[in-house]
Amino acid sequence: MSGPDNYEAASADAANEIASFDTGKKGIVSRFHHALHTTPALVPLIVLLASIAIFGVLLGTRFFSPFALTLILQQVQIVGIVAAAQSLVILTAGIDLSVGAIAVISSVVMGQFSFRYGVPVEVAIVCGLAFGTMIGAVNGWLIAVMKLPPFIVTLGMWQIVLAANFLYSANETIRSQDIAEQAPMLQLMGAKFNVGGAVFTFGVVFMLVLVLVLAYVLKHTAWGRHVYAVGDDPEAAALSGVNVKKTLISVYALAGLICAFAGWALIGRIGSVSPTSGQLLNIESITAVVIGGISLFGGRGSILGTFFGALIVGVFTLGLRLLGADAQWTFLLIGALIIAAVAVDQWIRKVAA
Amino acid sequence: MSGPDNYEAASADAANEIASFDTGKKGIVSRFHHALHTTPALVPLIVLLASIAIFGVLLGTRFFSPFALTLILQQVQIVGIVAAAQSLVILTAGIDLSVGAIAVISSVVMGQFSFRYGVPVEVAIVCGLAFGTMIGAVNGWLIAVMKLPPFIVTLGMWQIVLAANFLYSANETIRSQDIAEQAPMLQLMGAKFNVGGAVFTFGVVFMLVLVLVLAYVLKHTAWGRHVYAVGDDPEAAALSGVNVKKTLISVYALAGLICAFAGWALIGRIGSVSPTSGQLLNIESITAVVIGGISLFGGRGSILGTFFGALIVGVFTLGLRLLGADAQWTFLLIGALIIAAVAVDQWIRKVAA
Amino acid sequence: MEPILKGRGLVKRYGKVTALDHCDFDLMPGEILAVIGDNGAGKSTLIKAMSGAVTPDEGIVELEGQQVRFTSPIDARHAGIETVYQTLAMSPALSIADNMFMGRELRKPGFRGKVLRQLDRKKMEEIAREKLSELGLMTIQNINQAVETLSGGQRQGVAVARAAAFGSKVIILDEPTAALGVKESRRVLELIQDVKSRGIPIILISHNMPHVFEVADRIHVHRLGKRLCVVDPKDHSMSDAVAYMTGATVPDGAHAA
Amino acid sequence: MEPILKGRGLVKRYGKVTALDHCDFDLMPGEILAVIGDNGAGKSTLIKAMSGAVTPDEGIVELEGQQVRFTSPIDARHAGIETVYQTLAMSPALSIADNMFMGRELRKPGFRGKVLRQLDRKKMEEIAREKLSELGLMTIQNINQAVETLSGGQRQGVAVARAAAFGSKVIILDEPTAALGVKESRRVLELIQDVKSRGIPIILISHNMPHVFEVADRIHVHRLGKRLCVVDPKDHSMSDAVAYMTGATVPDGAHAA
Amino acid sequence: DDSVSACLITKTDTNPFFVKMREGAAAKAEELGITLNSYAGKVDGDHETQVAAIETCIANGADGILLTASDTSSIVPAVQQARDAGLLVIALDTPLEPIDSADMTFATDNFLAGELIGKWAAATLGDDAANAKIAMLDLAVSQPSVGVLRDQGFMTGFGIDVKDPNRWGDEDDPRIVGHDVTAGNEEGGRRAMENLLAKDPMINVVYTINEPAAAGAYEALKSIGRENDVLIVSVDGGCPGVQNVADGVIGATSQQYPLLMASKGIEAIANWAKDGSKPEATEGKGFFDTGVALVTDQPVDGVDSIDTKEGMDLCWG
Ligand SMILES: Nc1ncnc2c1ncn2[C@@H]1O[C@H](COP(=O)(O)OP(=O)(O)OP(=O)(O)O)[C@@H](O)[C@H]1O
Ligand SMILES: Nc1ncnc2c1ncn2[C@@H]1O[C@H](COP(=O)(O)OP(=O)(O)OP(=O)(O)O)[C@@H](O)[C@H]1O
Ligand SMILES: [Mg+2]
Ligand SMILES: [Mg+2]
Repeated sequence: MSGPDNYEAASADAANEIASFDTGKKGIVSRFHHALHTTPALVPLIVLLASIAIFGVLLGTRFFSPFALTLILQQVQIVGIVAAAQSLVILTAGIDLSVGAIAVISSVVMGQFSFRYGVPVEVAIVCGLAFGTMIGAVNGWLIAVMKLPPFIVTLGMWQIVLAANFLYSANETIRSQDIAEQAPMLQLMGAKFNVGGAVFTFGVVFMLVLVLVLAYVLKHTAWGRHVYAVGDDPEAAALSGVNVKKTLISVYALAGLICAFAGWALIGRIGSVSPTSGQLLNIESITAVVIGGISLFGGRGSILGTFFGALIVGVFTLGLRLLGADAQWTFLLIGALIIAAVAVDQWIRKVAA
Repeated sequence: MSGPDNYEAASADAANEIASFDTGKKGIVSRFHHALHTTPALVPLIVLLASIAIFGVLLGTRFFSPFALTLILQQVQIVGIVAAAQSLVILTAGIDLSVGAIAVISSVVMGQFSFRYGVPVEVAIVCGLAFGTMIGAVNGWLIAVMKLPPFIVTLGMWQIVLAANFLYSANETIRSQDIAEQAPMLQLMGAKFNVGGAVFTFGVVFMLVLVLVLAYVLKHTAWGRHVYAVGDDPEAAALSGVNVKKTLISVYALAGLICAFAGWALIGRIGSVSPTSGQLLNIESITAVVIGGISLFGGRGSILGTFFGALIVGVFTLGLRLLGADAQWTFLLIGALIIAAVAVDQWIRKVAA
Repeated sequence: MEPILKGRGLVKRYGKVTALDHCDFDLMPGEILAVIGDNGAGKSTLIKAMSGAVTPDEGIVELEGQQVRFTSPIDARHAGIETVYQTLAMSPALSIADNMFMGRELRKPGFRGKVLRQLDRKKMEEIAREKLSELGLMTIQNINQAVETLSGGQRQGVAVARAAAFGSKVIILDEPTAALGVKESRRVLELIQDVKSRGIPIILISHNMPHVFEVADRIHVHRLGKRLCVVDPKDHSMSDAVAYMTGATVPDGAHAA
Repeated sequence: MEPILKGRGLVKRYGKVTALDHCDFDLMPGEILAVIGDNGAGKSTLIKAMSGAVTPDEGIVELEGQQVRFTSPIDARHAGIETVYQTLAMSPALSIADNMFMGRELRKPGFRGKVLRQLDRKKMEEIAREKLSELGLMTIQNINQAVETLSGGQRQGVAVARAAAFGSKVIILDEPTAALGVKESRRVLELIQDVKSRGIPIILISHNMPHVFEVADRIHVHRLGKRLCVVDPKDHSMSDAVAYMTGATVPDGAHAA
Repeated sequence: DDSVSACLITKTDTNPFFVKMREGAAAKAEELGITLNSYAGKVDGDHETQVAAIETCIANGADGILLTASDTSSIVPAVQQARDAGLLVIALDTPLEPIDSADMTFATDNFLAGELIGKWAAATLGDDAANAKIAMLDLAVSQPSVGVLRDQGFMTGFGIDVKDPNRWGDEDDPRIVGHDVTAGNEEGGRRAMENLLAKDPMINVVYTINEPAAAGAYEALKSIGRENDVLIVSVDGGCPGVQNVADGVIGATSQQYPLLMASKGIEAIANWAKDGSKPEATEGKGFFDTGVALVTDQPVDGVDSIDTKEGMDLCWG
């Protein structure tokens, strides 16, 4: 009975222009700002390059040798792989404290299946990978379906898995020499090759490939977008059609699988299968993730950032040791530098905003 | 020129009733539901009482003796005090990984000031408390003013403080016998008194009083409301007139002070001043907080819940030890029980919703 | 004619608060049904119960005569019900295009899409831009902006564009023009007419009486958690509707159900 | 007469997006100034710049002839400027009363208030209840409900009640009636008149032209990040205003500033 | 009741050394019909858990406690509380401070263990010892006493001035390239070795806190092809460690006997429960020395040693 108030009709020939502002200072600076906004991993990359440059100046060729630089890659490979898994979890606003335990028990399963039960080594490796995935899936199920907080679930799982690891392995190490003789494939990730003086291992290559693949998946597939959406606002994601449960379970299961690969890489790195390794991997991986700029509240950040974050810690650690800081002072300085790295990161973002 | 559309006038004699629903099942059940909604600490309390009952049945008087029950209080006192500090921080959506380190360095400062510099013991204690507060304030400043993520700031601070602690104390323990002779006040918190067969220490009393005072402050003062508001949505809090920076700095500084008290209580509990104690306090306090039902995303939960959370862990630990579970099995079971406690909590809330 | 979407005896309690109190609901095929009522009357809760976002404590929901039990909005979407929630349901950190295609992303054709499962960003952005232009939201300067950087009205426009683009059986709009400007509101009303002309029925919750009376075929008046009455905008004035919904007048034959 | 609140040459950029582009602004003592404009025109950004919620990149703000530089909304509040933001700025988990008194809590009298610093919950709840009743928001069943459990409109009502209760020099309302029902909107308009009669000037952002023309003394038309013109509702029709703000017509004498 | 019960409290339950100690105690306890409850800290240095464990043993009415203390002086009041409650407390492996806080100590001399490998390394290098380049792979930055004793013992044996014998890291002998911490596992061993190699690639002597750390250090050396011209010494005498000595990974290791400590301890508690008698100390020492032996296949003059075959017979896991 009542039509629209006719004043609304006045909007019919509305103009369609949008505010085009005289952006003033164009050129490099503005383009750099834009890059910072669209590529969040750029900031940790800058911090990384700066720290390499500083240590390079301070230490000269002792630091800038192919040996030292590839050494950093080898030292961060395990943390780097685990931090990739941690990134996925933290992007969903979760946290995984059980990453280190999963990596270690997977390596123990690989080793014990080969040596205790005489399973062919390929099968043993697959069993280890499957086992890690399974633990991750259980985490995911408890979090997504039972709606328990990730911190508690993975804290409990950490203790359970670690204790199970010690009970199952009876704390026994499988020696490097025995592995090299009977099941060399377990050490595959430690195999070396040379590229123009620099030494790489398969483990390092695996880490690099993993990071690139995950970066692709997160950016260019629907699953990746869902991971961000779930971390950003799980309720909104559910209302807008994301299967939040499935996404969460798949993220934790995949994290478990990646950790199991880290366990395999661990065998390659230390030669032996040792149930006592990897105890600090959870805190180290979270550190790398946060230095890399991923928000602990989920939904923001990129996996490349995590990779740079892991490298930043690696560069600091080796650089300080080379500068002659003793163990306790190194420990102290790394603490300070972690804060400084994030402060610089924040500062760059602010200046660029 | 144009008045209001007259249809709006029809709302002038609007009725003012509100939906009054026939609530159906009244009485105990509904009143219990209501209590659960208004008192979030009730759920961990139920879990606590249930676990005491179970261990009581399994262990009989070995568990239900005044000695054993007050032993639990003594065993959780340090974690309980530190968890109270952690609760404040987590309510602001932060996290403090440096709590244990602050407690230990404060106790070392108290001890070294008395013994190395011959400062009167009362002054030394005040210095220790001030030192803890200062570290907390630095944390708060970095987080509130420099806008760095709490996880990273306190992770870095943890390493810095712990290393400084080892360097400053030269890893030396001040022996209990010496303290009892020369500065007995350092052990004050360990002083025991008897109430009808049950043994209490000043440290335990301090913990109880602290929890009650903080519960009052959080609920009944403006500052307490601001802590919740900042944790809930810092931007909204700022827009609606809360001084977010001041609130955050005061929270971290207060947390530092409470941790310093925990350091004093630590001297009372172990008798000596030992720079290597308290290494697991950060993870243990966070566990207590989360089992107690405070959300890691801030703004929700109560400090009484934290206290019950700490007691739940204490009951499980003592109960399992008394049952004779060996160390790895105890860890494994505690891991499982942490998950189970939170699952029960979640289930009660769901049934009650 | 049978209702396409029907609710009977729906009840939803939140602790002591009663949001739905044995509420009935009918949406006929091809119609625009407006739902009006005071703040807090339970309108949003009603449509959430119909679209799977909350599970009612009691009562049944029927779609095309079949009883359905949606346990999540995804179920409802698969059944062809598309909803714009009052809270908008967007991921703030993601871009406009990402949000529009959330849960139904387009993949590149061929190997890259099938095997590498690569998203077709260009196509999604194109479609998003097109849908927003239809709504006159070209004041959005950059289609890759994160949703959190949009103004209140721009956000709402994106949500409406999403629902209109994908709804196949029922489209539910909870206060779609609340934050919109005059021009944008008009475009949404046009869009609603447009969707209706495609034969898709629409549920429209709104506090804007002129808009409601302009587009609605029937008006469901909601009060204190239940349907008070259904009025025909051709037989009743805006004043009547406002009087009913605020409780100033009791409609004839309103059974105090 | 000197403006009580004045902005000159305000600029705010968000990366590539320009929200304010050398914008001017004047609020006269005792008046109701409406700000209208398209979605995304920069209205919210303008009032945020005036109330300390964002710091403009360029330009100056003057309050009562004195240049001020608010670095936070608290500064503005201390200067007597009270704002209802479009996002409402409430702590979802806290109660209605807690939110209304956030940052200016009442303490109990005597020892309990001075020494124990105990809050006077009863009094705060009473006042909150009273203010909400004035707005006709008695459909809120429980004053201790967490804000997150309120319906969209109820939340907005609480925010408006808060600003009206505490503003002393300037009250800024960013789309205060967007989610409100007919009855509640009317109460807000009455409240605005009421506040004005107390001599306090008001800035009202709204897309509802009838409301704007009902209450405003002057209308600031905002377009593409700047003030296009200021019109007098007595000299211009709603159609004129809509045409100006959407860019359909260019107002006479509008300097393309 | 008249059944005898005992407690075993170890530093951690992750180090094979303590696992074997527990197995030894369990076997002996079963043989003597004693109930054994065992407890352990979560990590090295977890003192609080040990105190709680002692309290639990008192509450449980145990007859005696076997204890490897994490914090040797802080634990004393708790030990005193147990002794006051009538329990026999025996320190295993690590003496308390003061040593007579416990009723008896069954231990290896960790300083002596370090000294043996130090002497062996110096003798093996002969004249080159004067310009050796030594990497020290220690346990943790908190400098727990076992780590300090072994480290300082090694230096003393090698002929280096240790300065303050209560802490490592304060020496100024240029032969020490540096200290790094390993957490006593392979991973830490490898990382620490790499760090020190980056500092000075010409390192030719490596002291390690234990055999897993030695295995890790070996991997680091192998990766740059220097595994054959570096001397690695270690302490512990676990079976994989002795096997590594036989395989040439480790040059020499000092072997300890945790099983012996544990079974002696259980016997002592059994006797205490039976007739209240306490065990006697080894002559001339404040504690019952369970012995230490140098295991190597390259014996040197002036240092007693056993070969790996004998070492394998005596090894503990
Ligand atoms: N999650 C919740 N928890 C508790 N109470 C709730 C919850 N959601 C809604 N309510 C209550 O249910 C009632 C109905 O809310 P609803 O959002 O359906 O109202 P509405 O009719 O959509 O109002 P509006 O027009 O303001 O959007 C309100 O009183 C509200 O406080
Ligand atoms: N934090 C931010 N980051 C980036 N861009 C922003 C941000 N806030 C606002 N903008 C942009 O600034 C422009 C003006 O936004 P503003 O919220 O001021 O509009 P408005 O006039 O209030 O619109 P509405 O009527 O829809 O509320 C919009 O294009 C918006 O996308
Ligand atoms: Mg609603
Ligand atoms: Mg706005």
